[in-house]
Amino acid sequence: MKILTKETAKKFIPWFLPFTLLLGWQLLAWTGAIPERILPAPSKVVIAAIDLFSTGELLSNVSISLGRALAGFLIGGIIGFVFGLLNGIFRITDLLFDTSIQMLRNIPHLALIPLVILWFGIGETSKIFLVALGVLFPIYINTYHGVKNVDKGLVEMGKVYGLKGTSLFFNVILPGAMSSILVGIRFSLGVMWLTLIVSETISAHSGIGYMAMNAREFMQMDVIVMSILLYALFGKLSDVIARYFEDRLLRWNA
Amino acid sequence: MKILTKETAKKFIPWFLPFTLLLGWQLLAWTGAIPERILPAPSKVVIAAIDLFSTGELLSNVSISLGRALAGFLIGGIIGFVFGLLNGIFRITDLLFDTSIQMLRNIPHLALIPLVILWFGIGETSKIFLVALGVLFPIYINTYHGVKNVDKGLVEMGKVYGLKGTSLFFNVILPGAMSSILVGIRFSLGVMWLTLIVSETISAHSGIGYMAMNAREFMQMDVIVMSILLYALFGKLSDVIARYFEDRLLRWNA
Amino acid sequence: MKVIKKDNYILIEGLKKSYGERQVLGGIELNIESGEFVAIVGKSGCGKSTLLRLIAGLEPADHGSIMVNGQQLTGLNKTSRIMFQDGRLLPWKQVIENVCIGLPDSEKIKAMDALKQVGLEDRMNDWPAKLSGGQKQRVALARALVHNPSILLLDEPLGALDALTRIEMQDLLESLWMQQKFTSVLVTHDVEEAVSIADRVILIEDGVISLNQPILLPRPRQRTHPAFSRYMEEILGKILNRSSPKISLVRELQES
Amino acid sequence: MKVIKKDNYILIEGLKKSYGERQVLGGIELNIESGEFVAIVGKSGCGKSTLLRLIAGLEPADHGSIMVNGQQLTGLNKTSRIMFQDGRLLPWKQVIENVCIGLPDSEKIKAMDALKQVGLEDRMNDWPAKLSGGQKQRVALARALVHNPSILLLDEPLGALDALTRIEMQDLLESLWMQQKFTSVLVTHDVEEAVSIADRVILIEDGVISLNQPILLPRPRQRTHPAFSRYMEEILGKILNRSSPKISLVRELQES
Amino acid sequence: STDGSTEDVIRIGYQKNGPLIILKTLGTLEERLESEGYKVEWNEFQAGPALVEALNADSIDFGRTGNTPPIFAQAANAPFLTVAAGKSKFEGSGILVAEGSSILSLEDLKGKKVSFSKGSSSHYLIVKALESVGLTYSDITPVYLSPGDARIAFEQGQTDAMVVWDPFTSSTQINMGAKLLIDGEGYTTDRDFFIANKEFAKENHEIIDIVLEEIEKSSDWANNNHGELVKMLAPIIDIDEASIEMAVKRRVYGVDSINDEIIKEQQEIADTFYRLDIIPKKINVKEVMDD
Ligand SMILES: Nc1ncnc2c1ncn2[C@@H]1O[C@H](COP(=O)(O)OP(=O)(O)OP(=O)(O)O)[C@@H](O)[C@H]1O
Ligand SMILES: Nc1ncnc2c1ncn2[C@@H]1O[C@H](COP(=O)(O)OP(=O)(O)OP(=O)(O)O)[C@@H](O)[C@H]1O
Ligand SMILES: [Mg+2]
Ligand SMILES: [Mg+2]
Repeated sequence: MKILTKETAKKFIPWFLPFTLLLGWQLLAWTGAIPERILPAPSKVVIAAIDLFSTGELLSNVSISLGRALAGFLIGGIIGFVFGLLNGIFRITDLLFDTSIQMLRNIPHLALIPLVILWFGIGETSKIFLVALGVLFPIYINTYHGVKNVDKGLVEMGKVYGLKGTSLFFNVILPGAMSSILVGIRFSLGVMWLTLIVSETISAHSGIGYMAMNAREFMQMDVIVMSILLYALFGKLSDVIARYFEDRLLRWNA
Repeated sequence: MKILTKETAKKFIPWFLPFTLLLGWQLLAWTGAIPERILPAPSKVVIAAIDLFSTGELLSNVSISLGRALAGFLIGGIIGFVFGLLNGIFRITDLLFDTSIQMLRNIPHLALIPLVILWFGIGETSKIFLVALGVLFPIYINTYHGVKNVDKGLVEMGKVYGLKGTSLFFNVILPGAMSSILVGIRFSLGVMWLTLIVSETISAHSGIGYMAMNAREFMQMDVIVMSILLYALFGKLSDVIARYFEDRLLRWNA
Repeated sequence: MKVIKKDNYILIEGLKKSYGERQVLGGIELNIESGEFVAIVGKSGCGKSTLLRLIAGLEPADHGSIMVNGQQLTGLNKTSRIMFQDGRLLPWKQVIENVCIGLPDSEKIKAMDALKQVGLEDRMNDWPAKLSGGQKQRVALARALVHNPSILLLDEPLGALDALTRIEMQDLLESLWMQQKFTSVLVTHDVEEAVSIADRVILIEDGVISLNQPILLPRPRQRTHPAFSRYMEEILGKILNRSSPKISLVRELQES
Repeated sequence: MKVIKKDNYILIEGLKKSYGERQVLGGIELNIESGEFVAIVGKSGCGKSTLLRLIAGLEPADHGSIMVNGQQLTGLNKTSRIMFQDGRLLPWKQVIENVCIGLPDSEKIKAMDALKQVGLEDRMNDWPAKLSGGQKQRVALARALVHNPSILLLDEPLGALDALTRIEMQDLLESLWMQQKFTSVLVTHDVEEAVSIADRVILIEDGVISLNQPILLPRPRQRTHPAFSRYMEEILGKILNRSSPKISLVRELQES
Repeated sequence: STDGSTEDVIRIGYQKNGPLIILKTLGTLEERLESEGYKVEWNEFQAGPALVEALNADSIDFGRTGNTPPIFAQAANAPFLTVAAGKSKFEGSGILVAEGSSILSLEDLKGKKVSFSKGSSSHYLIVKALESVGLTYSDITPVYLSPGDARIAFEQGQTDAMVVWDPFTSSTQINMGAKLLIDGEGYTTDRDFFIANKEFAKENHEIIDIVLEEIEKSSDWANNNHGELVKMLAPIIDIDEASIEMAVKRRVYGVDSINDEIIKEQQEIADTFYRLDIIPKKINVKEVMDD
């Protein structure tokens, strides 16, 4: 019984704050303290969501964005991962690339758009490129950090016991860096969605980022707020995914 | 002699790639392969920079942005750090806040602007708020990860030897989490500059983000490219700062 | 230095501890008098470290109780210091700082003394990563000693030390203990060490205490004392006999 | 199992190694014959582990050379396996996987055997974090043995083991070595262990070899053999006499 | 970009809030161009500058913007031509103040916070309006915000006045009860402009003429079917019908070919922006006008 309540508490406590906020907001809206036009009540937002959902618009926006997000995530994630590994392991690639990557990472997507359009046009490529760029760095930096911090003694042990190349990598370096890499993945799963709002300003007519920016343009506060909530949910979702992998891959650390 | 060349090589190799790119670009511009109006030659960009510099415009933009960036960094950094610690150490705050923070982190700044204007108006507060929000999460997530991964055996040892509260924190937990925290700081020093490009679209008259977006609006490619290069340099700068602290604080790990 | 400690007796009753399905301690009954020096021996994995962790209050027991000075132990045992089997030096603190851990500022000078006693005063400013295995162990020992605890729990404190250093450290332990009369529990795999330093040697087998042997030798202990080898034979015999068919070895040892 | 190893002799000449200002090895001269069992003893911090690391090719020497089978050693010594003083189990691999590290798939069955030999077959699926100190050490030992190396370097392999398990493991080592005749270098702080298993005992003092004592006892070694204790006295005497004023202790030990 | 077929494609950039959305929704251009062997690719942009950006990068061939983006494009040497203009639509552009505001005349704007989007037609409008009563640009505190954000700041009382265009004007008037201090009359015509990639315009003159013709036709339809037009636009722009109705009723859709008067209007904007240091060099707008 007690364990049961503890387990349920664990499930519900995290949602306490979001729901309290929602409730407070709804109450404030009802009492009229927040003017409807400016910040619609959660109930209105839900209605807007149902509306968009029933027309299929919401689902198609989300699924289009999801496609872009995943493509970008895969490309950027893999590149970031590979560079993180290389630079973490080899002194020479570290010297060659790290500075460049640290510089590249600091270029705002919004400022890059003119160049991205020049290079990739206004089609899907540019959108995916921007997502990839955004996802690259959290994964890069955490992979790099993870690899650099693998216990030197264990690497030495691995080498002495005849591991090298891929076997050293898969048996020692990767598992040793895994916990840090997962932080990078968690972060970049969020960034993946975030970047869409910038990349979908490039001549898009669908996608969740487009939906949000479009709503902002025409001051559809209910849609803006709905997009924000949707993004928040995706944030939680990326967290759940990352945690799932953590639980699986870091079992030994429990 | 040999050590000298090795040391100098270490200094120069990282700049090899950026300079090769710049050189290639300049050559392409000279041969006319890249039309001026699309991507101005580096020399043109330098001229634009000198121009903006001599009028004092560049300096004032950068210094205004720097003020916003630092204010936001301090606020967001401290909040992220504190929550990262609390949630890393205490089960109950973890349950209470982590989900909310994971959700909050995924809300794009661009979509948030209407709400930010609503809450904080169009003055400096909103700009600093956005920077703080951006900086918060990398620091949060890495502090959290760092604290969670401090060797349990060492914490146990500290407790047995009479450390508790702040002394346990400063002697065991903080140094144990430091390497991960520094990754967060490195990341957020970049984000600090990045966020400005969004926050300085809110009724700004100056600042590097404003300058970049303004140039984009008015299609001044030389200024856009200059801003991009400036951002890149700031990225390198944040890296240098983070590395300095790494060298100082992680000496024991050398 | 303080000389007399107040009562520090430990009463252990029906102590049980399992990890998952595996029962490690299955009903330990043990009284340790204030100021007594008890050594615990037993096969690898028999639960020696676990018992020490329970006495230190680092883990809750499944059943039974531990009373320290008449008080039921709940949570950390604040009167005790434990020296862990795996050293646990803080890698980000230099040797001297590691020894100072948890000391009030006024007593930090003692750290230097302790370091001198374990023969590492010239390494005070080194990082732990630069020490040899035995050096690390001695730093951990110095750290435990400098706290001047009422109850000192030592988990294989000398396991990585050569014969000479080991004897020096045993002497150090014995003399400190004679001066300060703290209650001491020493886990060791070395029966000779146990006999030469403890008032009582306890053998853990199958989760319970199977031998509880007071050592009634005069101090300072002489390894040449005729009773010394009888005690060793007795204890080694119990260890080797019961759980192993290699009688020949036992006989050898008993004969020597 | 393979029985005969090819030549695995080691020639060490004028080996010097410093860490920063501190000279650890100051000119080691040592020849180890193929199939010989050499034990190294010496005070804590005298450079035993360092010498082993140099033989394994984990660190470059400052001066001098190491020849393995007539070949100058540069980089990793591929014919050797070293068991580290600090165990170094991979925390993310279960016990059996840790033993399998670096084994070709075809030989993975041997891992289970090795685990059985160190008495841990029932722990094969545990994470290393759940093992006791001595259990970890035995897993590391199993890992080193299963590789069937031509040169086996052991750095205090039995330091955390109780008397019984220690004797079992010594027997295991000796019998494997007798079967397979690998060249073996054992660092130990236990002189009795050194005498009871090695062909030759080497003492390192002040960075050089100050004693190089062949042990000419028949195998299997009997601790009751009259020469056994003479060897021990000789070596212990050298260790304790030279560097310590505690003559009384030495005398005690010598008399016993 | 072609999709691999031999068919030619015209890539048109449009904004939701503009005349091309009508043409797109009616779908008549596709039918017409199909017979010419052309396909139509519609690309949506949220703002004029972004559309010009894409035109500059040769990602679209044809598009519509307001009256200021072509000025910036020309200042940046973008390879484009202005092929036609829209009708004057100054009634829907103006300066809004809150109901009961103390600002009763242009003179009252002195020292006030006025929001508009930088470099937009509203920017020009406010400069002209200030000049007309002897004030200068520096007499107000400009607050640069895009229309959506500006509206929030305005409703919150963060700004005293807002310069904007339809349907933002009408929506603010209707939903917030804001008042038009002045509209654009006498200050600006606030026309649309149709621009095309220079090379494309030269090589496909007939196609552009067809497009303009179709725009003309759709405009005629729009002018004559306000009811249906409102119904068409409301779900697309997603603003209440009343606001859209107000907006469409006070403008006329259509295409004007470039004439001297239009060139003069544009030159005036360019000169003003040069004077205000918004563009870095003096330009002659005639150079990019296709007449
Ligand atoms: N990486 C290092 N940097 C600096 N000094 C080191 C390093 N490794 C070892 N030393 C020093 O070299 C000396 C020899 O160390 P080593 O580990 O070889 O000793 P050892 O004989 O194995 O001692 P023990 O029996 O305590 O394990 C010690 O004084 C140690 O502090
Ligand atoms: N955290 C844990 N989870 C599961 N099992 C554990 C855990 N800690 C210890 N054990 C098991 O409990 C038993 C007793 O462990 P303990 O460390 O007390 O042994 P020990 O007597 O100290 O042995 P050694 O002499 O080898 O150090 C061992 O079998 C060990 O594997
Ligand atoms: Mg133990
Ligand atoms: Mg050693």
